[in-house]
Amino acid sequence: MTAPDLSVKIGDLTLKNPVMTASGTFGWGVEYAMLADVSALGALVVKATTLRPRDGNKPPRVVETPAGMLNAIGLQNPGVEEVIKQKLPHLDKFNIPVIVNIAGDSVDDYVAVARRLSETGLVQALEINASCPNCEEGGMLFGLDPASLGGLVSAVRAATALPLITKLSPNVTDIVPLARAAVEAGSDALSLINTLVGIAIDVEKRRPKLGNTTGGLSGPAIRPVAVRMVWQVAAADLGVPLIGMGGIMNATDAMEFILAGANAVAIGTANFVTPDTINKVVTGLGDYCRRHKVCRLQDLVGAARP
Amino acid sequence: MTAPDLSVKIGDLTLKNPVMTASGTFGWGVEYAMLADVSALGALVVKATTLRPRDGNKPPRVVETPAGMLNAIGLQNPGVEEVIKQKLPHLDKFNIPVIVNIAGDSVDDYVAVARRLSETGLVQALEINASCPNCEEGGMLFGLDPASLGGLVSAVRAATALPLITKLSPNVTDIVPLARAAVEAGSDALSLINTLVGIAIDVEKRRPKLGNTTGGLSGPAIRPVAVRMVWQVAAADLGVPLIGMGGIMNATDAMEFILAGANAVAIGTANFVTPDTINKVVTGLGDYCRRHKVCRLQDLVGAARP
Amino acid sequence: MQNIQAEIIRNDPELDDYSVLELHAPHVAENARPGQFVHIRLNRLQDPLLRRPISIMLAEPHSGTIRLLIKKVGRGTELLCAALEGGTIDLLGPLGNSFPLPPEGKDVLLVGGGVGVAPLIFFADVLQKTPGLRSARGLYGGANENQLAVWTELAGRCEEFYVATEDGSAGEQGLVTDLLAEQLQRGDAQAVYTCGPRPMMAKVAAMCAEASMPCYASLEQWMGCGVGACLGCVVPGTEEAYLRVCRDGPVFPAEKLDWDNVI
Amino acid sequence: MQNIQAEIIRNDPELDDYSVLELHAPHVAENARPGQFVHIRLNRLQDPLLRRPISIMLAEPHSGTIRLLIKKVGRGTELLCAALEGGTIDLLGPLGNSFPLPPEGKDVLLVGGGVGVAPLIFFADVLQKTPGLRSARGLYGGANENQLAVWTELAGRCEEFYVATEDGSAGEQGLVTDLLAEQLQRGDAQAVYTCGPRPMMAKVAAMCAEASMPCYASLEQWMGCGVGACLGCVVPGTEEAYLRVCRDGPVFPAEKLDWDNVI
Ligand SMILES: Cc1cc2nc3c(=O)[nH]c(=O)nc-3n(C[C@H](O)[C@H](O)[C@H](O)COP(=O)(O)OP(=O)(O)OC[C@H]3O[C@@H](n4cnc5c(N)ncnc54)[C@H](O)[C@@H]3O)c2cc1C
Ligand SMILES: Cc1cc2nc3c(=O)[nH]c(=O)nc-3n(C[C@H](O)[C@H](O)[C@H](O)COP(=O)(O)OP(=O)(O)OC[C@H]3O[C@@H](n4cnc5c(N)ncnc54)[C@H](O)[C@@H]3O)c2cc1C
Ligand SMILES: Cc1cc2nc3c(=O)[nH]c(=O)nc-3n(C[C@H](O)[C@H](O)[C@H](O)COP(=O)(O)O)c2cc1C
Ligand SMILES: Cc1cc2nc3c(=O)[nH]c(=O)nc-3n(C[C@H](O)[C@H](O)[C@H](O)COP(=O)(O)O)c2cc1C
Ligand code: FES
Ligand code: FES
Repeated sequence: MTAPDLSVKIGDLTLKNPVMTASGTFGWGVEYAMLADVSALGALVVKATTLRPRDGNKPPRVVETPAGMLNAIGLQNPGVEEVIKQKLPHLDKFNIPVIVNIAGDSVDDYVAVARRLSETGLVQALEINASCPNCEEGGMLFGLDPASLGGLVSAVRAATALPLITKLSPNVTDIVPLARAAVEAGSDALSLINTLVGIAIDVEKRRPKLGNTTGGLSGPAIRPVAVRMVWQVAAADLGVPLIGMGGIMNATDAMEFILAGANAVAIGTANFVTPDTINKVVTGLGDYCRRHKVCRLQDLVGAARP
Repeated sequence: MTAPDLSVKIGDLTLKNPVMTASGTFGWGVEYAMLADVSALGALVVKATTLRPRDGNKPPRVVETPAGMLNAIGLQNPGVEEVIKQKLPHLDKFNIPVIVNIAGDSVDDYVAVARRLSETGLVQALEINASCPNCEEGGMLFGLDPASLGGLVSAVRAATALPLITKLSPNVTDIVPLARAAVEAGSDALSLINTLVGIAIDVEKRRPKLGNTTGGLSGPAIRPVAVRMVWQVAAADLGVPLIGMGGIMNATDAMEFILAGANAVAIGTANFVTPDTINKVVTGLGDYCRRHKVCRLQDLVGAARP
Repeated sequence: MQNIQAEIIRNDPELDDYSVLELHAPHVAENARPGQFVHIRLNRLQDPLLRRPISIMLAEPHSGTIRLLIKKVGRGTELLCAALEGGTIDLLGPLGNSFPLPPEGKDVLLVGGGVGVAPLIFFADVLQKTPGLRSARGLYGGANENQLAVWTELAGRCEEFYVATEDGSAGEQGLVTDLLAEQLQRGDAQAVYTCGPRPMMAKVAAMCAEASMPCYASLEQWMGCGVGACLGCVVPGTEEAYLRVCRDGPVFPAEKLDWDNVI
Repeated sequence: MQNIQAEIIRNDPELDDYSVLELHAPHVAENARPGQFVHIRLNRLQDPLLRRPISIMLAEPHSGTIRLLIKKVGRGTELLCAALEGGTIDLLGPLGNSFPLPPEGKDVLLVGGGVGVAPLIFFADVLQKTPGLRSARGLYGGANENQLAVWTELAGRCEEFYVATEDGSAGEQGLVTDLLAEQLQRGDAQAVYTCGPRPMMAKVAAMCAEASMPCYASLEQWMGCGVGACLGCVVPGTEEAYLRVCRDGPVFPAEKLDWDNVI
């Protein structure tokens, strides 16, 4: 059997395989260059970038929870200009599409970041982070209400010709209207899910373990919720590719998302546990196709659905 | 030091300690009589009871997930009349308050069940299950919208003089308006959280593992989300006791909820793992008070809050 | 039924994927009946979280020991197969009902497939040891000779013993139900007891119904509590909509199950 | 930096709560510098999920072995202390920066508290073995004699060695910072290297600042990735808002840290 076709299209962009990194969990790729074959990725999704530099939240910023972790990084980043100067120029060595996750406090912020990044030619797609649970203002709110999400996506859409992905928050009663609003406003794809809001308490010190009190829950613990949301959005048949994430530790987990309706997947927390998870997932997806005698992985998208 | 005072009031009902069972995870108590000292509980919360008998969902009904499980029992129960005839009479041997979790497809169903149970004198409080994620109609929907939840609680309130607890769904964008609606409609206490909706997929068979496709995620995996929701509702200061649950495996976990603002706790999935968890939590809460030199556990409620 | 920390006396790997665990668990050894199971916690961590039900393969009240046959099919059974001698295992048991003892009369047929052989070994042992009870004929099937774990344990406890493998690498080439067909034709058995993969048991149940032969099947289902409390482990029934494998079973008279929907 | 499956050669329990693990990890042994750490996966399961950072206590390039000192403080360190000889441990390393080597000149002071002694032992070892470098004076403090794990390992590598315990059960009664005060008064040291509980290090940093003595502190923080990618392990700095313990540290010149907010 010839090598299975793992490729997938996100807007105009063709990825050689559907495996990406989840924003914020793989730095700028370079941190993992000695531990994983970054160039084997379908795309590299890098950390959230904002207009101005951000210090981020006060520590502790991460805490382990059962089969998961809470993080409250708080969008620490050097700001879009430094990102363009210091970070992006190093990424072409991986020879894969680079997707920058963008965040901000206002629509104007997002638009400005999108415009600047688009001008550089160093970025192949943008992912709108409309769902950061760790920022006081902005981000999270956009992600909870279809009208404001639609407004945000439209404005960014007008500011860039790059393929545009909107990343959805799982902290909602019904994710479908948000997904629909993002697509109607011009999103070429949807990423889901971002983290669930959680708190862990140090019972001896009688205070929250995180400096920020709340954090975002990620890792295997949330996988059933993430698969369910992919399933729901896939059922709405919005006509755009879905990028599934949330607790993917291996190719089997990735297949859960694909069979539920995701066209692509992203690896987040797993990078911390097994730094070459990305490579194992790419290989494992190919093996799955071979074992199941499927030529194109995309033919399996949603195959667990009735 | 004298024995710490673990008691807590739920409406007019005084519990000797704040440890209950989570509905649906401890059967009718009798199933665990050989494995745990049921009479050491603050209260026994039994399985959801509906007006008419229910067969429940088709199997498989449970599946393990990382640090958690999905269930889709589907409210299987013999109906309120059989419950009154066959089940409740056996429970007085435990000599502890019995709280029945009630569910239905319509407000009238809930009202009828509440009225029948109240007449028997065998029940010390009712818990409205407005959040069952495993029933096609009814239950879940009430739990997602403040107005319909308020309507449901008011109607049940009018039908019973028993202390009334409303159990909230975590599958919402903001749990506080729901909590407020339940309290304004006459709820004497709030239980939170019920399970998160999730899906697990068998990638070899390419179909959902549960017969019902979706199930409710419980166990340690969801604890950070549950603690966060208790924290949020406690912050709203609604003036009623909160019963916290979601992944409590031991006294330390229970203290997380209490320090976050819960007055009482319920043990669910842990019963399956360690059948005498209820006893270990009661003992452990006493030990914690002694170690921290606190006379009344209720003085620690919300102590992790700023 | 108790929650016990049982010492692991021996862990004997068997064939490729199996292990036989011998545990010191006097309470279980003294009270267990064939068909019952223990519900095992895999470690002290929270992943894997739930217990795993495992049939009692043999119980020796004198030594206070029980034996379990484990087949590696996932993470939990892998952890069990790797359990260290000298360590302990946290288990609940004995749980569930048991195979009804046959009255005096003709022989009984035990039809096992794969790891389903375990409770049948215990049953054959009891039949052999109980004076006045009729003896058993064992029929054991597997994909190939590497799937016939501990077959001598069954063979040694049966008056007659037959094996079928799909590839013919041991015994007859074919299915265990082919062996059953021959036995049913002999017309000299009083009842069939079966445990194994569901399609096999469904076939056995259908053949027995056809032959008006009483049939008892031991079912598997994913479990929560293991003690009848959570209603998680049900299988569809004919009289009742659903029956709990952990409490109403694991052994059911075949006609009480809705085999078309036992998937 | 590599991801390695290191064989556990020895696991020596120490005192009540400690273990010394000896691992075969040639890549780490050859490349490690004092102050660096390895990031350890605790098992193949998903609970506990995250790796744990552990300082390299000693590295022997010839034998390809490293030693780690583990103190049981929670589930992860408990699993490590119970690790079986002959098994393997999955680790990333060596990670982080290291204690800057002192120039020729006066002696250096090593101020360790509790398990923080580990990287100081490695540092003392390098100082002792590197010709031309000045030797070290070790100051080691703990609550009592049961909290002075592997003190001989430090003592044997220092020219002078002093101990303080809060209850006086070993060495001077008092805090290790009392020992430091005496040493600083002697005025014959060129720099201080410290690792231990934060309040201790904050005090050491303050005393050194007062005495205009260069001070290097090795910090702890809860970690995600361990390789600088997640920004999870930061501590507040004076020049930069936040510094990553895993990449910018774990060793920091004391004046780069905002000690008032290093909680
Ligand atoms: C009464 C009884 C007695 C038993 N006796 C024995 C015995 O004596 N020896 C023995 O080896 N086994 C026995 N079993 C079976 C044993 O319990 C299972 O093999 C074991 O629980 C599997 O656990 P695991 O972690 O190894 O596999 P898992 O990893 O849990 O599962 C293995 C496979 O099953 C799938 N799966 C898991 N949960 C579900 C679900 N809810 N629905 C659909 N698919 C699912 C997984 O995806 C995977 O493909 C018995 C079962 C019962 C009910
Ligand atoms: C660079 C470096 C080097 C180290 N070197 C060593 C060494 O050589 N030897 C050694 O024994 N240890 C060393 N440590 C410390 C070691 O990493 C921790 O003790 C270990 O990670 C604890 O894991 P655990 O699972 O045992 O405890 P856990 O159960 O994870 O935690 C123990 C306690 O800390 C609390 N806690 C956990 N996470 C947080 C958080 N995010 N915020 C606040 N409180 C939290 C828990 O509630 C609990 O009370 C080092 C740490 C660092 C950063
Ligand atoms: C440490 C950390 C930092 C993250 N930072 C970002 C971010 O900057 N932007 C974003 O959209 N998502 C961020 N996320 C969310 C992940 O991209 C991903 O959506 C989530 O973690 C679920 O996937 P996982 O369970 O595989 O980690 C972050 C997650 C973690 C754990
Ligand atoms: C098998 C099972 C059955 C349940 N049945 C009910 C029910 O009938 N009514 C209800 O309100 N909650 C039900 N729940 C939810 C629990 O009461 C509890 O809210 C939830 O499991 C979270 O707690 P835990 O993580 O400790 O299990 C059920 C949970 C499980 C696991
Ligand atoms: S497993 Fe809970 S009822 Fe059978
Ligand atoms: S642990 Fe990820 S940056 Fe330090």
